[in-house]
Amino acid sequence: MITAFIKRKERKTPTVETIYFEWDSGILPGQFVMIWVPGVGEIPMSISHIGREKAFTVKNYGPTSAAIQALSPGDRIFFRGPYGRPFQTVSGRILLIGGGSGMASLHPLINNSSFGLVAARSKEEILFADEFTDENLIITTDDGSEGIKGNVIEGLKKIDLKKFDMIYACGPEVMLYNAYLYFRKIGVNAQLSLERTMKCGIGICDSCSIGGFQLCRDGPVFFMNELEEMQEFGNFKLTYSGKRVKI
Amino acid sequence: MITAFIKRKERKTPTVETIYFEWDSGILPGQFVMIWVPGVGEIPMSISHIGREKAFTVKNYGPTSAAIQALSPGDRIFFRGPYGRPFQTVSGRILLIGGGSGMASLHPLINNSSFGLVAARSKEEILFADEFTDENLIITTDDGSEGIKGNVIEGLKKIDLKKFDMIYACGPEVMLYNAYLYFRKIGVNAQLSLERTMKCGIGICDSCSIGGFQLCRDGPVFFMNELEEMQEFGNFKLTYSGKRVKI
Amino acid sequence: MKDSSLKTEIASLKLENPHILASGILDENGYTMKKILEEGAAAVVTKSIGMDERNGYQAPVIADAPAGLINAIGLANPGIESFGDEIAIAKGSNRPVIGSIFASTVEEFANLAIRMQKYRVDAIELNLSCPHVKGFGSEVGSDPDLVEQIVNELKLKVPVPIFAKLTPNVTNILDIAKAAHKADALVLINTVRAIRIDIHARMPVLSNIYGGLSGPAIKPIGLRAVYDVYRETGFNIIGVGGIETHEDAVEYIMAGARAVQIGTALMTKGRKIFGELNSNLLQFMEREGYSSIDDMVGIGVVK
Amino acid sequence: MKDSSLKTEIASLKLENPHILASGILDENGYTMKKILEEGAAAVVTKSIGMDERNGYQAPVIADAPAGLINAIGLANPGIESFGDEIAIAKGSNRPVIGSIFASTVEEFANLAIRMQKYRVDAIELNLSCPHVKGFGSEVGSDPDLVEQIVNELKLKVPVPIFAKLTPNVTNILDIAKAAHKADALVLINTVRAIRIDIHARMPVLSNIYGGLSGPAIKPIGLRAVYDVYRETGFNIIGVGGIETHEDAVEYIMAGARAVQIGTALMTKGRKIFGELNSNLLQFMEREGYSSIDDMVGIGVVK
Ligand SMILES: Cc1cc2nc3c(=O)[nH]c(=O)nc-3n(C[C@H](O)[C@H](O)[C@H](O)COP(=O)(O)OP(=O)(O)OC[C@H]3O[C@@H](n4cnc5c(N)ncnc54)[C@H](O)[C@@H]3O)c2cc1C
Ligand SMILES: Cc1cc2nc3c(=O)[nH]c(=O)nc-3n(C[C@H](O)[C@H](O)[C@H](O)COP(=O)(O)OP(=O)(O)OC[C@H]3O[C@@H](n4cnc5c(N)ncnc54)[C@H](O)[C@@H]3O)c2cc1C
Ligand SMILES: Cc1cc2nc3c(=O)[nH]c(=O)nc-3n(C[C@H](O)[C@H](O)[C@H](O)COP(=O)(O)O)c2cc1C
Ligand SMILES: Cc1cc2nc3c(=O)[nH]c(=O)nc-3n(C[C@H](O)[C@H](O)[C@H](O)COP(=O)(O)O)c2cc1C
Ligand code: FES
Ligand code: FES
Repeated sequence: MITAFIKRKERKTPTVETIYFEWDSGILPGQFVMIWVPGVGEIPMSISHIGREKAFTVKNYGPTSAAIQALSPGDRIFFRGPYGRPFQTVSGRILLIGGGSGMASLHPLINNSSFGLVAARSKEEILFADEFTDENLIITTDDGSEGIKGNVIEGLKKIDLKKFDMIYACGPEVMLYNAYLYFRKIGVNAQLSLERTMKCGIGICDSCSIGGFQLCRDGPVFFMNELEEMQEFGNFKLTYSGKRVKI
Repeated sequence: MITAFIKRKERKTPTVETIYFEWDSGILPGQFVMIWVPGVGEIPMSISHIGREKAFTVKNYGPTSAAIQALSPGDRIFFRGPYGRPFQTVSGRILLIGGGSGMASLHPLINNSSFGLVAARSKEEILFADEFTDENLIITTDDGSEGIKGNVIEGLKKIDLKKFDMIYACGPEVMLYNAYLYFRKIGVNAQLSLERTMKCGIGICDSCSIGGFQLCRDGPVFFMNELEEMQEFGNFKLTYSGKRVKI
Repeated sequence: MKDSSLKTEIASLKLENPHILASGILDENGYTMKKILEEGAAAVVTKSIGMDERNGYQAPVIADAPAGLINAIGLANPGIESFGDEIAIAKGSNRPVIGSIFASTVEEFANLAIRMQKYRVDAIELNLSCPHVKGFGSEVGSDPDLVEQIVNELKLKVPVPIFAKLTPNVTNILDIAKAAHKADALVLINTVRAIRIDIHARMPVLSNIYGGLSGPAIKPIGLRAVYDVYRETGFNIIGVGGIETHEDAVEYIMAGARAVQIGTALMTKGRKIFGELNSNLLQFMEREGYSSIDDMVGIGVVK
Repeated sequence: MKDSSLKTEIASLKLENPHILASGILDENGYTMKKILEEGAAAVVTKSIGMDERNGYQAPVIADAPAGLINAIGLANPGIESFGDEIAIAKGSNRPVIGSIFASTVEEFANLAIRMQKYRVDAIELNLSCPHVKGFGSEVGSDPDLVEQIVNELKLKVPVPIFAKLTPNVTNILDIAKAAHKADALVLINTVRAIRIDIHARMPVLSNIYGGLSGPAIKPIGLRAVYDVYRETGFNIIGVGGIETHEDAVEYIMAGARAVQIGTALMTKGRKIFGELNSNLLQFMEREGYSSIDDMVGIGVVK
């Protein structure tokens, strides 16, 4: 288990915080760690800031993420990693599509010229939109409280996808699956970072698997052609017990 | 356990054979391996030839060394190592003093200008003397069948030890102890390679210890000043059971 | 050099090679099992399945260990009712699927076995050895009488081969092996009871405190169990514990195993390990002059 | 940062630091023991000594293992008669020497203890746990009644502290620990029964076939034993098994050990390990705010 101390925290939305810490490790965009809150639980978390100063950006979903947000500067954090196959970076114009806390894993890819499509439930939950220039940003909210009302697809329709050298997306599987179908229709390449239940993070427990691939190890980032052969993508997943359910 | 195949064998004396094998490992003069003959035993053995082709030179003492000599070209040998602190090499004139099979560990140090004092029980048991030039060689035999009759000290008296930049010696402890006392009297530096019962070869079983040092790890090569503080050198040793006996 | 074959047999179960995926590792999802069979595993053992759905323990469920891993997944499983789909998907590969089951009573074991058989598994493995769940596994598996009753009952009730997986966490594994003598094969060994404490968190890492140690660290312990049981009984044995290379597999085979299972090495080597083991083992056999696995079984045992 | 002390106590035995040399490693020759005490070990435990001289097994007596070592030295020892000299030499260091003894009967244990005491050892450690010699060690140590008799008899016969060293090769170490409750401390654990086969020689490496696994590989197993026994009994415990760094030592201490022993790490780190452990442990304690070893004992145990 690696330990580090929290340096500072930044509240990003009513439910999301960025937590900074010092960790001397070479992380690539899209990689994650398993964060342990002793006595509470252990969950996967993308490294949202990969420079000399590292950070993760955590949304308060349930017990473990709440316990992480309850920590203060100076407190110790525990984690293992980095894990996972990172995003493949390209030179040229890139489009980043993030749904909810999915923006966290895309954050290291943001640069001067990157274009952002940021989706959120409502205005308050918009994450990292301020890091894009106004002309390079589209926002969608479910309730229409900011930007386009509707889901990510409504935003995608406003963009000429062909002008990008690579598209990166991260968010809930339903969103990603619909985006995937749209990309396929348009005929563009993309890298999608998925989420599944994770227990081990190192490719042995099978809880994160999708169509025979282990998301924690073969992913979390997958290319379009890989997603093509994953029978379960957007379709089925296993619960914490291993029970097969419809997504 | 490392394995290799015997390439060829050379009979050196009625009791001594050199056994060649291929082993891709950087060995330094004075280092040894633990050779295992499955079903028979495991014993320490110096690497007498440390070039691309490796060899050890083994005297038939008892069951395990006999079993090694019984092997044929093409047979597999088993060993672990290399172990031990090697001889420290110097530029300049060197004197090599070998008693019996002790010449085996000195063999890698022999060069064009090295001087040899080769001691043996009798003429037949003289080892590696032919690798020194005639003017750089003194032989002593216990029975006088060749060279000077007497032990190593008789030979040493014929040599101006001060003209050497380093003296290296290997042989039975009684011989080494007497040589050590003589070197001390004359006031010359030397490196002595000792022998003790060895079981582990890696510094944990204590069977090879001498004055608190583990011969297999701190030695087998020791300098004069190190021998000085070893209360047991030339004096006491422990048997295979660990019983203290006079040497 | 001669032509060698990797084929082996355990009771009536014919295997293309001796390398089987161990229970609990990448075998909860049918698609994963199918992929691993396609990668070259001769068979897969499913995750241990019980009567009812269980979430198992809260993460952390794994902790690192020198040359190994400690796990306390806690027998998470969807329950036998829901597991048929996964077996059906895995069987799409046309290679054997071995159903692992756990229970605390003879009746439940029988019930599970009958249902596994209906799912058309090729053999049933009894988990008598999970070291970290109260009332199951090694608590059952350290009682020779209970082991004997379970095995005997299952041999009466189901026609497919029955494998009994034993725990090393006992004073004398031979007593348990003998109690299971009616099994078609013994699977040796499950994990070794273990703990990991985080000295900064000042508490055990696993939410369950205790876990089972696996990986290379336990290879010498597994070999000892296989060697002992083979020498004394000559039973069919499947060796498991710390196998990462073909040399490890050969060591188990020479100690008496007719096949081996691989678990934790999936972490260090990934799914491609099965292909590597197959080709390296074949090369080894050809170089050393073994024409079949059978030629090697137990030859390292000193009588 | 505050001033921390490495001092610890086991029963009446006062130690400068918690790091003790384990039995059987570099402790047959008095000069070696003296040197190790001078390097910083708080105490040494001697090689296990029996009534009569024993050569032990023919080499090979060690075999490699992942993150560990398998040994079958075979209780080689000069016999109690000849061992006084070594203890006298070791005691020249003015640090405690703990005499380890092995025997197969209560009478022999008592006899050996009385003679050890005459050699002025500071405590006596009972080897109830060597896993590879028939009739001794773990054959004795897995019988709770015999363990109880031996410990009780020795507590009557000798005034120096009695430490009972237990084997992990049992179904339930707690039963044995409870049987040894009159001991001043329990030493947990001895090596784990193991085998190594050489696949080219096609036979076991150790001349005795079986040996005991030690080193980092068994650390999680030793920790489990310490944790269990401490939680259930609160006894004085000396932890041993796979300790190489001060973090390992702290892990054992937080699991309930008041001191630790170091064996196989002498192979990987050499004699200087004791100095390193002392300075690294002190730094750790100061950084983390522990003023004494006592502050850390058992704090990793979840009640
Ligand atoms: C690769 C990856 C990267 C991620 N990156 C981020 C990120 O950067 N930011 C972010 O906010 N989120 C991220 N997530 C999502 C995040 O991991 C989840 O939101 C998190 O697991 C929520 O945990 P929780 O305890 O807060 O809430 P809950 O989901 O309520 O609880 C989850 C906890 O309970 C356990 N659990 C779940 N179901 C059960 C059950 N049935 N029985 C017992 N235990 C159960 C889980 O293992 C976990 O410990 C990422 C996920 C993945 C896979
Ligand atoms: C560093 C080093 C380098 C060496 N290099 C060479 C070399 O290059 N050439 C060479 O010829 N010799 C060398 N030797 C010496 C060689 O190792 C011994 O001659 C060898 O041990 C003899 O073994 P043996 O079995 O042939 O004979 P024996 O001495 O009769 O038998 C020794 C065997 O029996 C065991 N044994 C000994 N006493 C007992 C006992 N009481 N009970 C049970 N078992 C016992 C020993 O462990 C060993 O296995 C070296 C020794 C050392 C320490
Ligand atoms: C994460 C994990 C989960 C396991 N789950 C099970 C299980 O459900 N049933 C079982 O019989 N064994 C289970 N085991 C034990 C393995 O099948 C195997 O016996 C053990 O890990 C030793 O093999 P290895 O060293 O190759 O992993 C599990 C092991 C691991 C590491
Ligand atoms: C070479 C060797 C010899 C040993 N001899 C003894 C012994 O004589 N008596 C004993 O009680 N334990 C003996 N042990 C066990 C150690 O004292 C210790 O319990 C075990 O090795 C675990 O600790 P470690 O991992 O630090 O080595 C021996 C261990 C080794 C490696
Ligand atoms: S989280 Fe266990 S396999 Fe991915
Ligand atoms: S041979 Fe064991 S310590 Fe040197």
